[in-house]
Amino acid sequence: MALKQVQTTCAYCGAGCQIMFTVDTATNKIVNAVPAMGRTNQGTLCLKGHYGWDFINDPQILTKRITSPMIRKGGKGSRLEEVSWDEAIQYVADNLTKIKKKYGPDSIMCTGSARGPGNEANYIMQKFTRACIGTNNVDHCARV
Amino acid sequence: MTMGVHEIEDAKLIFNFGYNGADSHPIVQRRIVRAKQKGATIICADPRVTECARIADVHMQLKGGTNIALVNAMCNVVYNEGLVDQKFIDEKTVDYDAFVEVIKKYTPEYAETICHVPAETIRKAARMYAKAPSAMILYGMGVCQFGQAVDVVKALGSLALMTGNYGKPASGIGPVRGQNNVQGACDMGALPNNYPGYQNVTKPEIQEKFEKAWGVKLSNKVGVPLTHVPQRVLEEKDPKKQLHAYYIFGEDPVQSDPDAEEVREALEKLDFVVVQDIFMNKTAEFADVILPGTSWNEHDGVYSCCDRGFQRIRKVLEPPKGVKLDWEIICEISTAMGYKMKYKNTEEIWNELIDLCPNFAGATYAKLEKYGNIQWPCRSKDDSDKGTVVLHQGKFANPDGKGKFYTADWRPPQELENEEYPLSLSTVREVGHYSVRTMTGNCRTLRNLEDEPGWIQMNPADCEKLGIKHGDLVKVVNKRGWCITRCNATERVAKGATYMTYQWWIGCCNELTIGSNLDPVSNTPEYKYCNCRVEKLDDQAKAWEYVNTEYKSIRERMGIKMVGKEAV
Amino acid sequence: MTENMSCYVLCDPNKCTGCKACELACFAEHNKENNDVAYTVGTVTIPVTPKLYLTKTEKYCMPVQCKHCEDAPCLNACKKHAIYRDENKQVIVDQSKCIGCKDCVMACPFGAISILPVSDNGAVLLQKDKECVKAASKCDLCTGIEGGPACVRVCPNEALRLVDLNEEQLAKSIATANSLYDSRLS
Amino acid sequence: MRQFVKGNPDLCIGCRTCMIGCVVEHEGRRIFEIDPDGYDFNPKLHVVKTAKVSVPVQCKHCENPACMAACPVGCIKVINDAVVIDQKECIGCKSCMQACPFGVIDVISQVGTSQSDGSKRVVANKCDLCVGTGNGPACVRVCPTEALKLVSEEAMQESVQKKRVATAEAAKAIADAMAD
Repeated sequence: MALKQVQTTCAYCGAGCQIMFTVDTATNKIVNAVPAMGRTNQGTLCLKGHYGWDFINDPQILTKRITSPMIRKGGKGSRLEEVSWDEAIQYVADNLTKIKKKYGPDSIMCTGSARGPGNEANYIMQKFTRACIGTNNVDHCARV
Repeated sequence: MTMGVHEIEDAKLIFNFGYNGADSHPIVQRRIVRAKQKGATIICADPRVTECARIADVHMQLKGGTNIALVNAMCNVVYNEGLVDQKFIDEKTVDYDAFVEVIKKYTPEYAETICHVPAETIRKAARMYAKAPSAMILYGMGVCQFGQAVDVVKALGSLALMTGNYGKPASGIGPVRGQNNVQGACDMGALPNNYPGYQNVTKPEIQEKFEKAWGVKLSNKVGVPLTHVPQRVLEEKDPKKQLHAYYIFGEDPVQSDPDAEEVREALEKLDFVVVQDIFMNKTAEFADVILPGTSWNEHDGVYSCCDRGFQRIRKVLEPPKGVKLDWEIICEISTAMGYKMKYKNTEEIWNELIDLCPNFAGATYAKLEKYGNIQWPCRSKDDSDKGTVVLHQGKFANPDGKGKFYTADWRPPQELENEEYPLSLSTVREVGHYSVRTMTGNCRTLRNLEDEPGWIQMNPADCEKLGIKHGDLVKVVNKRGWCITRCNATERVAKGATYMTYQWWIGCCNELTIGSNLDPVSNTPEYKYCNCRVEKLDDQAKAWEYVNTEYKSIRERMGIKMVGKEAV
Repeated sequence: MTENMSCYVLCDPNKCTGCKACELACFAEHNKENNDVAYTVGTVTIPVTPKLYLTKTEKYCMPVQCKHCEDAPCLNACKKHAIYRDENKQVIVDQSKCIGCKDCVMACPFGAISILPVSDNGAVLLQKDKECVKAASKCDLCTGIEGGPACVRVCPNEALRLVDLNEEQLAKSIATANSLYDSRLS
Repeated sequence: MRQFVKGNPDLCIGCRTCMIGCVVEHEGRRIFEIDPDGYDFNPKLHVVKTAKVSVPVQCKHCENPACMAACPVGCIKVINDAVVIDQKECIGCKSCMQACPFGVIDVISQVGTSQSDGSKRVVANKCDLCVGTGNGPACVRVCPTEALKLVSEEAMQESVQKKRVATAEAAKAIADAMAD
């Protein structure tokens, strides 16, 4: 076992608790999670912080981790088919471009995410919406 | 929040309004408990006996949907009994007289008829709040998730203004933001009216700055709020305003948005739906394209916690084969559409954005490493600028530097109880599950602790009337939809009111919630009030069979192979 | 008028010398019949288990014992109903019902209860696993014993006395009335 | 005196981190690896919520345990001064559950066991103070608000002694007042 420790911020609420993960780099699995000393959490965690990490090993309990881009090639209602990243990116780009041309940029809506992705990904999403698509139609699930 | 989470435990008085930290942020509730242990006075306004209400010196158990009447009445007492901080009002605020005109009507006796809180209790709470050397207001979704929400926030702000409770340690007003990075998504401009750093899209000088930075012409038209999407798809007649494509990133509106049926209809009608997520979810079932991103623990970055604190997140594990970093996916699509975006890593993105946002400019990765947590505003890259704990010190962020008084008359919720649907229904939080539960529902012990079909919290007297016992399966129904869940008979809720948490597939309360009554400013739906009826299910065995079969079938749709797995 | 109140033994720490005569007398009095404990130490075959506890501070000492509270926290805390109030309003532990859960020890604000071994027939009682039986032990005012509390009787310095507030209160209130009458004249 | 874990309702926020901590401590970290249906989730303490109180409730480790006295097969034993149920010997007769005045004994079914008729074994379950783990009670360690405390014999005696000294001091004040 090759163990390393990484400190990060808990993703389960706005308290922003610091967690220290121990990882087995050989198997790429989390071994342990313990509270770290953060400004807000002072070495404490709640149940989600202590025990909310085993989803990451895709345990197939509630839903399956998505590990490949998928497209409904046969249109609405057809089966989702796994495709390559190149195909998926091009497919999205083509369709969005088509809709933008036909109905204008304000016919497209994008969301950021108040959950796992982080600030940089949100910045990129709103920049994409505003600079590439050309609309301010970007929002996120702040009101949930 | 205008203050820091760590300051809560040093408060002399905490006025906790519609905020249930014990279930939504246990580690913030910990500070409230510590404050109480250190001698703080606690006032709690909540229709339920929450953990905070339980330890409060005064608990105002108001009827749901009457928030502003209660706040106005407290302001009325403070005004009539001369408990105001006149010097603060004279020097640092505007619009006091207009505000007083509104609150005059809200005597505690009048408010009692609306809120069902005894007038003397309102007086007692108002006096306690006004006389405390410093007082902190914490509020949560119990304030925000109503058709009349922003009014209440402003009224609470006015209560703090009239007593001079700003700009000193352990004072002010704190919206304790729910999700881990809701503050961050707002900070980053994932909002229809703001660029990153709360810079308004309608201001020409701001538009010009971003056009220059991004090298492209930008729109100055405020965009569509998320909660308007179903209406813009299903009902909008003006072709220019109709939505045709929806790129959903790290969200599950079918589960989390009100009136699930309406959301499903909208997704079906849209020409093109992209879902970028880590797990299969109910929204992904309507996607034309699914793009697998990375999970928390698989990427680097920064989150903003509820008190404006930037903190690093770090890659703990290598992501599985086949997925891509979220920002990489978006950059590649953008590039394929002709607007080139390319970055080496999150730090490069971060550096671009903090240079565009004066309030974030000083919070470099190097400083985040060094200090661990930086509360914005942090304007200078110099090591000496460690951020700002308390906002509004000296002057307010308004253009004239003054605090603005405002309140409004009470408006009842849109959909009230009636003969057919005699109970009220409000959505609340489940402590062991996060959001739509695709992550925590896949965690073994958290699933063990609470699982389908969830609970509906009801007063024992209401249960008795219906002949149902704690633990019985019941049907909850109103004109928009229905679901099946378990009865949780508890004296912690008032007669006539019911409460459900929103992450269950079977006990899915968003089949019933109301999507049309949005706050006019924040566009937040009225998750906290609609009507419903609870029905007894005579054949419990059959009902359990329905729950188990349905659970199994949804899990199968979500890609779980049920072979060898026991039914729930 | 105040309810009829229970009595209790109170010590004057100014008189107490810490000789422990009270503890031994208490132990002997309660174990005379079942355990053959006489007044000399040589006859004792079982652990010494008093119902009052000599406590020393830096400056003085005294035995601490039950105040027979009117709203007794120990009685209210006991889930086994092993603590009851007798006909004289004294708070009594029925050791045969006690399971040694320690709730009464925690509840008592005076430290007047300890968990101690229980003996019978000259030997410590044993549980199934050979551990000795332990039970809450506290002052019962020597209820049913002739002559009243043994501790009061044996104290060489007359530091302990049985307090009957019903009588004292009456005497005090009469004295107050008298003094009011006297002061009226002046 | 035996030590025990005591919950403080003034500090408890009802989050039930202690209940998961208890299961993880007793099942071991394999819980995060194995099939989620491959183990039982049987906390040895339970958070009770009434209108006035939220607090975890668990075994007091009585000096003369009523459960032990009631057990007909002698499977409740004192190990390292903790009252512990030997679940391998338990016959699931529920006598201990009935005898316990605190309602802190559960009867649970055990995954991976079977009786002659094929049904799972059902046994008594209660707090064992995490005896044998060497880490002390997990519930105390994981509680985010420090609402659980291990009350040791020393702590208990110290607290009683403090109360006795305070009682003596009060008696001194009474004596002085009466002497005046």
